[in-house]
Amino acid sequence: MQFKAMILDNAEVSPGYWRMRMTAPAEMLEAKPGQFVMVRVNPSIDPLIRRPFGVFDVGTLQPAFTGAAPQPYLEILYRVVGKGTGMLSTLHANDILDILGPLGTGFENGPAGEEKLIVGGGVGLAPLYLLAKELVKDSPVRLFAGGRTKDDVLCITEFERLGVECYTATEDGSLGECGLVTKVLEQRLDATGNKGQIFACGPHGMLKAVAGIGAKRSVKTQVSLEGYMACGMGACLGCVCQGTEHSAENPDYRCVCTEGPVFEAAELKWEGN
Amino acid sequence: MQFKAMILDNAEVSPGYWRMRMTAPAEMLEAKPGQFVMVRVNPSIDPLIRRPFGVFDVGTLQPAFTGAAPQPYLEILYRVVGKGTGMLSTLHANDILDILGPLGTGFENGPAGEEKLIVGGGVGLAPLYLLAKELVKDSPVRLFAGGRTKDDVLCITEFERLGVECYTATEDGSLGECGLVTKVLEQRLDATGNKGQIFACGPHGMLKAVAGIGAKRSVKTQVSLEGYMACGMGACLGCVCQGTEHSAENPDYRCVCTEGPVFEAAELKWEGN
Amino acid sequence: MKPAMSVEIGSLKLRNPVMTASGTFGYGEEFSQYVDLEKIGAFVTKGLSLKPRAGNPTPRIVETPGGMLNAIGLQNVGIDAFIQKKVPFLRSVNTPAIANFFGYTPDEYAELASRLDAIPEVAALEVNISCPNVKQGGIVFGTDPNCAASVVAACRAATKKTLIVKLSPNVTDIVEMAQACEAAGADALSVINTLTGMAIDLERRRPVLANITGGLSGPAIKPIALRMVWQVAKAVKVPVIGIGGIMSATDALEFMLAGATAVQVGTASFVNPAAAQEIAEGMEAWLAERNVADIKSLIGALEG
Amino acid sequence: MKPAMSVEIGSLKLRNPVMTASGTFGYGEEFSQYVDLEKIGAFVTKGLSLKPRAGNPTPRIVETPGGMLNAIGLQNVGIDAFIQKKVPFLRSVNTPAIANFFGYTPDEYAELASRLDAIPEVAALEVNISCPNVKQGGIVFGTDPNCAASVVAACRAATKKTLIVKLSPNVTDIVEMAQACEAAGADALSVINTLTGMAIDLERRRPVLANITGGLSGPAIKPIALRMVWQVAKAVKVPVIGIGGIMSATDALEFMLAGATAVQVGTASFVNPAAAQEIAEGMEAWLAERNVADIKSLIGALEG
Ligand SMILES: Cc1cc2nc3c(=O)[nH]c(=O)nc-3n(C[C@H](O)[C@H](O)[C@H](O)COP(=O)(O)OP(=O)(O)OC[C@H]3O[C@@H](n4cnc5c(N)ncnc54)[C@H](O)[C@@H]3O)c2cc1C
Ligand SMILES: Cc1cc2nc3c(=O)[nH]c(=O)nc-3n(C[C@H](O)[C@H](O)[C@H](O)COP(=O)(O)OP(=O)(O)OC[C@H]3O[C@@H](n4cnc5c(N)ncnc54)[C@H](O)[C@@H]3O)c2cc1C
Ligand SMILES: Cc1cc2nc3c(=O)[nH]c(=O)nc-3n(C[C@H](O)[C@H](O)[C@H](O)COP(=O)(O)O)c2cc1C
Ligand SMILES: Cc1cc2nc3c(=O)[nH]c(=O)nc-3n(C[C@H](O)[C@H](O)[C@H](O)COP(=O)(O)O)c2cc1C
Ligand code: FES
Ligand code: FES
Repeated sequence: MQFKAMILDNAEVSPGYWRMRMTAPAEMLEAKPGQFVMVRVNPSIDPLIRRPFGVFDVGTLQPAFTGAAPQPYLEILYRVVGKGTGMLSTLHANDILDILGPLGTGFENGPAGEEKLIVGGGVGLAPLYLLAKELVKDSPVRLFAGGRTKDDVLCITEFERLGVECYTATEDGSLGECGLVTKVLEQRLDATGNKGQIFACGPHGMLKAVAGIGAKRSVKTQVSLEGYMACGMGACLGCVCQGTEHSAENPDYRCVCTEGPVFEAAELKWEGN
Repeated sequence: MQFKAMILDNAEVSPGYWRMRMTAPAEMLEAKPGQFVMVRVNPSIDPLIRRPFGVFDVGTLQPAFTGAAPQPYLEILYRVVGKGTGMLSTLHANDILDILGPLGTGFENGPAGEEKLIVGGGVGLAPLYLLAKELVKDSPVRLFAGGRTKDDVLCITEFERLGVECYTATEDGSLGECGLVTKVLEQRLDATGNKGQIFACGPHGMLKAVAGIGAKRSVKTQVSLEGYMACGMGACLGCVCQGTEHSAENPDYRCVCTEGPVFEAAELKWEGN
Repeated sequence: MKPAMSVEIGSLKLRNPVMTASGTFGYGEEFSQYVDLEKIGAFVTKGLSLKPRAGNPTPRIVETPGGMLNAIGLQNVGIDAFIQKKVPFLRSVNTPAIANFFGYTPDEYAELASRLDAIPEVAALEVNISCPNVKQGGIVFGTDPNCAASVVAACRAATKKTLIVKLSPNVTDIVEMAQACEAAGADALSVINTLTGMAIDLERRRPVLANITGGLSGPAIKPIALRMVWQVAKAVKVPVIGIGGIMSATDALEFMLAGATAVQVGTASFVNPAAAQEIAEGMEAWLAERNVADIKSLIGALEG
Repeated sequence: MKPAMSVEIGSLKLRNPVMTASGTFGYGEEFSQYVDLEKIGAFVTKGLSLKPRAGNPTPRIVETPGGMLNAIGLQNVGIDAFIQKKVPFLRSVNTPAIANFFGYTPDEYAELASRLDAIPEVAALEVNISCPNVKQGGIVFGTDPNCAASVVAACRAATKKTLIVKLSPNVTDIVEMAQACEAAGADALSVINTLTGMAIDLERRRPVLANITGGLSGPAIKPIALRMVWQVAKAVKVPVIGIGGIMSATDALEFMLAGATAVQVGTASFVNPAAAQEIAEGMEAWLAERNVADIKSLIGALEG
């Protein structure tokens, strides 16, 4: 779906991290956790290519006391890293964006009742909030959120409000455990005897470590990957990653934008990607 | 001079025409009527090249009742014709622009007491307001303002407030005389026996007609030209126009940006330009 | 009055001059949610080879000022999977599909041309000659007139369908290339493919693309493409298809004035998946507003 | 620690690698109000010919996506007026001035080279070979290796000063051109001049530029320039000067990684007249932050 969204709110939630709420058609409410949108930052040619962002949240505004109709909305959580995200952060309420989405294949929820371990690094938390919202409906959910410093650990209160038990770790020890979040994840898996399944999103190094933990402990692990995307719909073949069986002779490239961004970690080749 | 200007106000004064006030260094107050500024519309590469605009007005804000320091300002009057001017019209107070100027050679005032005939077509009025402000100090000033319709005849009230006697003409007769403003100019010259001198800015066809009137009646005529400019400082040689003596063998190109934009009409070749 | 929008490329009749460019529109199906495929003139499928090809490692794409570089490395499913998995969709759409293809020897080119000739759903063939000739030590077919002519002649002998040759802009003299391809039997020329470029990641001190260099496309290249279309259209009799940085109806019409009979929209489909359709509609509206009865009257109508 | 910023081009020592490009910085004086000329490595003056030249009719300039086309037509004051009117300013500035020049026959090139050789204020010569050879029916010197070599050899014989040859990007094989110029005696190569492009005014059905085609410059061409610098720097021993779309210190450093010993800033000076100085300062700051002791260590330091 392609639509024009009107920005409702755009605020810095932690230094360098912004949360933007915008209007969306009602179809957007069907977005699956892990799906993403491609945002055209402005109508000029700079930046030219759309920028992909996970769906952080969707919902419907119920205007109180006014006769106005309910307004479905979409939220993204983004980190300012370059030109496009920099420009996004200068936009105001009432500005208009052109959006494609929801795109891609999201997370599979897994069986009800089973423990769900969500692992997020930095802005990798973005697509995990909508996931947690889904999972808490029928399962106990634990969040393992990591970052370099406390400024990189986002929206924990929101997760807690869902009833998610939150664990945090920072590399500089400014919040939660000092070190990598994967350590905290392993402690939990040790404690439960490798129960449940893992859902992860974050920097590539973290995903690789999580994939390794999942493989070693035979815990089903889904990861949400990034890739440099031009189209978001399987046409440009820019975003591909390598499946387990990939070799030069037997190519097994997967489109991150359509087959992913969420993959079973076990399907992917972790050296090449 | 290169400086950052903060927009103070940006308002549509007639359909398609905008007036923008912005902060400026005190040196800007020395701008001569007819000089211009080069505006970088935004820091992106779209648009890439600066856009030239005449200095419409300069002045100093005297904040009332506050302790704030007086703030020199610059005003431009612009018509939305394409990408750059379109983007300018979307800017708000507090947005920042990068400005070069004042640039170029402005009008020569001419002797005190002599009648000054100012001729402006459409947005060509822009650099003539500051000129009128100067000229009214020691001379009787008449303005001949033309446009296609009444929407193209701008800021007449402002000129009247200076004490300028204003004549208007529109091609569709929606304001003032029906027809070309040059007709009204000629009527005045007939009436005075070709007294005074002419200052003109507007579309090329109008300037050519005015130059012809000045030449035929031996009335000194200064015109402010446009040219497609990249640098505004005599370096790119993009903006040139042809002097009277120009020929392929004896090139006589003049830089509109440094030798102009104001030229004596008699110095220029009117067929080639 | 509704302007006449149809144009002909060889024996192919298009309802309007707007096609989508190879490699930027998948096999058509990917965009069917965003574009009414029956509102565009034709679509060109991703470049095909005899065997499936893995393509290059990632990163394969990077944005550059006003454009993008791609080094996909011609990843594609190969002709067999194309027939099995992609052709059925082509059958379902009432718009000509043009198959873009490439090889590493003239024989490979000819074999592909003859296999594509046999597929009724393929309306025309577009030969991509911007590939290295493995027999001649890697010289790119599309940069040497003799080399290019040999490929075109081989394909010509293998197909009766409209044969479009897509020229590389990375040459000193595009007119010489165009004339060599015309003489060798091309029914039309697509001008241009991407310009070779490079991007560097300063902090990592590495090329951004795993392949080091890639092909530059997008609005940045439009002035170069327009110049080449103008040069080629003046020098050949066959129709020229204008490609390069077309983002709007205005851009497309400019290419037609420069001499193009049709255009292809590439990178623009990434920026706006509905671009091709919107451009076709915009062109029609432009003509209608100006009472131009037939778009053909614009072809090469640039005044000097 | 202040990083060492100086580099050498032939016998010319520059305080830093940032020069301004010919045709975009006048004769230096025009920009002296905006740039501290003594903060940049060198400046290159507008292309000179033996006689003054009128240049092309207007319009001569048009903006394109991420770039601009110019068809100034090499308007310049000619060598005599240059000596009389422009050289005195060069004397007053403690920064090397490089004279860019062109001719229509190898003899004209040689005559200019010898006249410029005699001017002490001219620190080095930059030959623009992107001009048509009137003797050989208009073929552009810079697109034929033999033609280019003959020009370079003629200039080499006429000057002992550092001789820089500025290459045209409008060629199939820039390496072949670079090697021909190196063999003919060039001390350094400037890569690249503008790419030939065109813009059309749809409503008027005319080319925008009076000259029809013009030279494309600005950020749009950066990926092509970077690729060519990288190719040339690997293939020659003389220093390469990187040019094309450099807008920032990051851009300039990327060109150095690709193999450039110095860079030239062109179109950026129109967008921001202080660009060259800000780029030089930005490069130094970048090195200082990363504790890189000598900028020379970046030259060609791209990792594979
Ligand atoms: C499926 C998907 C979902 C994503 N979700 C989020 C999200 O929810 N929140 C968020 O903050 N970020 C998310 N990202 C990353 C985000 O798309 C990039 O940070 C953004 O595109 C950078 O744009 P820029 O113009 O600011 O950076 P640029 O100036 O273009 O580049 C700055 C840096 O970002 C990298 N980058 C640029 N574009 C991409 C891209 N398309 N993919 C990966 N890296 C890129 C560049 O390589 C460079 O190192 C997601 C990426 C993908 C592929
Ligand atoms: C010395 C000078 C003073 C000027 N003063 C004013 C003024 O006070 N108010 C005002 O509204 N306009 C003024 N102009 C014209 C103004 O610069 C152009 O209208 C503006 O640059 C158009 O920018 P754009 O991006 O909106 O248009 P574009 O999208 O770039 O082009 C739209 C149209 O405008 C024309 N145009 C674009 N740039 C220029 C240019 N540099 N010079 C002339 N035509 C151009 C194009 O050829 C095209 O037809 C002045 C021009 C000059 C040279
Ligand atoms: C991601 C990508 C993949 C491409 N793949 C092909 C291809 O397989 N075959 C081909 O002939 N051209 C290919 N091209 C070139 C385009 O068809 C087109 O010629 C070029 O992009 C210029 O047009 P544009 O500026 O509108 O994108 C590709 C371009 C892009 C951006
Ligand atoms: C207006 C203009 C005039 C130019 N004149 C000359 C010239 O006289 N001689 C020359 O060798 N190059 C000339 N050039 C080319 C530039 O020196 C430079 O090679 C080119 O613009 C690419 O760099 P850029 O992208 O940084 O502008 C000119 C460029 C422009 C934009
Ligand atoms: S982003 Fe284009 S194929 Fe995935
Ligand atoms: S605008 Fe560059 S010389 Fe006048």
